[in-house]
Amino acid sequence: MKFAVIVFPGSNGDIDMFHAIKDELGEEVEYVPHTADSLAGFDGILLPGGFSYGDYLRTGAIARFSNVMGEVMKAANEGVPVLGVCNGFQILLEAGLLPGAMRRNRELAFICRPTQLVVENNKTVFTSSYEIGETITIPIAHGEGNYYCDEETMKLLKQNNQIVFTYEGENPNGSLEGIAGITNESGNVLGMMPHPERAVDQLLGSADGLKLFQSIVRNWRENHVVNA
Amino acid sequence: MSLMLEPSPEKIRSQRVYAEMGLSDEEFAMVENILGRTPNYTETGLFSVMWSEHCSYKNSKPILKKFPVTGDKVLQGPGEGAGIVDIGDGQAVVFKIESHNHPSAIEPYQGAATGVGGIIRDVFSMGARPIAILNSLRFGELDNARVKYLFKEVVAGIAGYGNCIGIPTVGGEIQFDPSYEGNPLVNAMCVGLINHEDIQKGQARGVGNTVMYVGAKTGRDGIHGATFASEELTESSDENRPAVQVGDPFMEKLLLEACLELIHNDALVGIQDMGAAGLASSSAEMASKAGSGIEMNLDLVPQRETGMTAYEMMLSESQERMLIVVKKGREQEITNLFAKYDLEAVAVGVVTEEKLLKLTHKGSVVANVPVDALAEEAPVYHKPSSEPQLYRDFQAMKIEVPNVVNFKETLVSLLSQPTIASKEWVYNQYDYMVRTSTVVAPGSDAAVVRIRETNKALAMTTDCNSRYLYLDPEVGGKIAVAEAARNIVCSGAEPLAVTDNLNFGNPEKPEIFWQIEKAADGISEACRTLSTPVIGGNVSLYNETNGEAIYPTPVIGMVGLVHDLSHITTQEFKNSGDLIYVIGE
Amino acid sequence: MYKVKVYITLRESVLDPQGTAVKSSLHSMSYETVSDVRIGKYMELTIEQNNQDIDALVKEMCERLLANTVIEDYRYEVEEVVAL
Amino acid sequence: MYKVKVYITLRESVLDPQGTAVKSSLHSMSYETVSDVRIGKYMELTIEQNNQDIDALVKEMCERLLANTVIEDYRYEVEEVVAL
Ligand SMILES: Nc1ncnc2c1ncn2[C@@H]1O[C@H](COP(=O)(O)OP(=O)(O)O)[C@@H](O)[C@H]1O
Repeated sequence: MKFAVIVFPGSNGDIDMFHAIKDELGEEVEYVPHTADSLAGFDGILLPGGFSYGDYLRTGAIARFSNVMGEVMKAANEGVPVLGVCNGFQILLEAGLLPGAMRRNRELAFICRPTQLVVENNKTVFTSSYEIGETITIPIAHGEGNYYCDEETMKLLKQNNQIVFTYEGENPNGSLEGIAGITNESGNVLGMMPHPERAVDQLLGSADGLKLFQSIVRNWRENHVVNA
Repeated sequence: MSLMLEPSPEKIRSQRVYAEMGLSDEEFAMVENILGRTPNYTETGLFSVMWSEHCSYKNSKPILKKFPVTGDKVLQGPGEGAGIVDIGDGQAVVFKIESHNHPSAIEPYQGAATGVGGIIRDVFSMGARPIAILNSLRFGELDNARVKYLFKEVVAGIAGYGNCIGIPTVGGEIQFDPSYEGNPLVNAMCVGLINHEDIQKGQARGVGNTVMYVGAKTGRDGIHGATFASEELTESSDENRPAVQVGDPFMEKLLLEACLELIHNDALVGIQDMGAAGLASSSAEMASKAGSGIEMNLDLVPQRETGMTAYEMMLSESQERMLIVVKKGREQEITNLFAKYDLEAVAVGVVTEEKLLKLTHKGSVVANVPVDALAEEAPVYHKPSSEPQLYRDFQAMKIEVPNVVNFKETLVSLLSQPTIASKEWVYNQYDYMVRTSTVVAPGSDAAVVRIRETNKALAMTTDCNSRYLYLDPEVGGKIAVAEAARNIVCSGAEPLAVTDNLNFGNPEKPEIFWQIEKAADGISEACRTLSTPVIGGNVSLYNETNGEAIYPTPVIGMVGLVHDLSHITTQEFKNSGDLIYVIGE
Repeated sequence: MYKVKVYITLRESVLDPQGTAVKSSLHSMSYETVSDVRIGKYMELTIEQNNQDIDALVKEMCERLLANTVIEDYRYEVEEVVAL
Repeated sequence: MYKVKVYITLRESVLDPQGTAVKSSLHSMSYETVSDVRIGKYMELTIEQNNQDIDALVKEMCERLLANTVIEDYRYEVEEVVAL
């Protein structure tokens, strides 16, 4: 399986994403610049964390107009798995690939620390290797992860099982219903504030994020064997 | 638009305009002697910033001579942007510490942020990839609203810059004491990794080569910042200060990536960060170090504001800018390289044979001065030193062992001192994990950052207990180095080398100068004993408010090499039933 | 030339963490009569004249980039300035 | 009751990285007639009537907390609202 890591000006989680895929997952991966015209040949698309365009104006607001985003939207509509982590999640929201918006953290400060997440839905291509209700340790590092959507949208998120991860215990940033990650309606686009790519090696504290990437690969393989 | 008319050379002399810029009468006479004429306004400005303590180390040079600066593994000692130490396998570690004390006292968020930005540029201008940031902070007691504000904003500024640029802030230290109330200390250290063949120098070699300006545009911010850093803070500091510089970490991230691509291009001859005294110091130093001159046309300098004068452009300290020298004829290639990162790279001058800094603006020559006079040949002073009475009093005191009755109470009251208490509130605001190599995060002794594709890691720490130095600067200096070394060793690493930041009061006071001398003696002896040479550092003097000096605070930054990841040890108790030993005297 | 002022505010139904924090700081500084604080953005744009429909233009820029209409409202004022 | 609007802008010589980034984004979206963008803050305060000198009060709050006068300028408008 071949992954694309999209690099926006100001991305800084791109390297971490790249190494997680290459070194820990052992799959193919390439950096793709924000100016790229095509994502042909990639089976999974990763929007990394960081501060695209310095987070100026609003997080993700400027990156969402990058040239490559047209291709990301196209791929998302074709069912290619798209994962946005942290700033990647913020970009997906601004692009309208996921519903809702991000506000500044409740305490207004940047927070970097490990958090406990509950796997609320394991029937997605991203989470099928986890148990439902499983608690996993994945770090967060953000200043704006306070997820918001209107009541109507929240109802739909719940109805369609789009809430994938919630924070266990104290909600670190004030997000509605403790939301840490959501998918789109068809389930192939996941946005999450915590960083699974920072939790792939026990040396750095946790390897609980690895299963997320393994899920993507396993689902892709199954599909491809069936279709072949 | 600045409508102020610049005073003529005659007026500069007769009305002692140079004095407002920080030059003494003797120094001004020296300048006239060097030039064989009275300098014009721009030239007076150039000399005043270049001869400020901040740029010239005119008061501290004799002190810095005390430090051991060589060793088998030292690839670059003091003198360039940052020092470099070999770590084997063709790789080396690059690091340096720097202060941004006065800017942080005025505008704590931006002062701290631009301090971080500056030290990162020092490291990547050597050709290294920055891999970690540390800091060392001093504030007054937290029961004061202004101090709380400074503390909160400084931490936010460090976080804001480091998090955005994507370099983990992995460690540091904080001390609270009334002596820092009006003059907080903000020291930032950056550690980078480099392959030996990529090491760059800030030199303008090769007559006819092109001088290029890269990065952010120049504005009127920070004019005379270096001079400001070389004076005490007074009540009136508020009025005559320049427009505060605002950091743009996003711009610096682009600049960082572009420069790390640039070092692999053989058109590059030399590269230097525009830090203190901006264009003035980078051009004069690059020429002086190479034994050449530079001629620049200031009309070509990218400008953010209209109507800027030569004086303003040369003295501006706008952030996120670099000066580079490239082989003649290769300019377009370099412009294209930077354009890929949405950055400007503009040819502004040439390297000349004659060792002069010659500036033209709007068709006329606005400055023509010898580069060595600006850079290497700045005056050096041996200030008088005298042992203070206070020290004799301390020495005469009997050692008193406190009689602790209730150990629990004493322990709890110690642990609730802000200086000793957990700093989690601080480091949870720093992205200490980005780049996924931080093996030991803040909260233990030294931080440990692994080196990918090897089985090695780097341990790093900043330390200084200034109370010890206040009591006895020489012993306190030794203790600071020893503490840093212990932190490194406790993490499983072998200490390699030291960078230091000498934060002291006004060196013109003999008692303060004595503190600096003694502290340097102590640091030097400890560094010799531990074989950890000083490969670079920074000096911040005049840390006084209304005549009161801070405690002597020579912050030690130390880096060590973990030879094998399995050697890494952390601070916390591991299992119940494990035995506890006390080692040492 | 136009000088355009754009005001961006959080929608009423959206909780404003920054406003809440500023309000409680003001209270602790004993400005207790302050009963509400909402924090938004204020932008000044300079736009060259070019036969465009300036209203339509500003509106489009607001909708597409300057505001996130999921959580924000915007309004603007256009002023024509005669260049000197 | 008063409705107070506070406008906070960066001082003239102070760099506005945010405005610069927004301007170049607008350009790349082909709004090329936008020649300058400066970004500041806009605040709406609701203040209860209390015999205070409202002007002096707002000014003090701006100086002490709402604006950072080292790098920012501020101005404000006060409107008296009759509570319903
Ligand atoms: N300003 C700071 N920035 C980052 N980390 C810090 C800072 N201050 C303290 N720390 C971290 O907190 C931990 C404890 O610091 P400190 O209380 O100074 O203990 P120590 O006695 O080990 O120096 C260390 O890991 C240190 O790196």
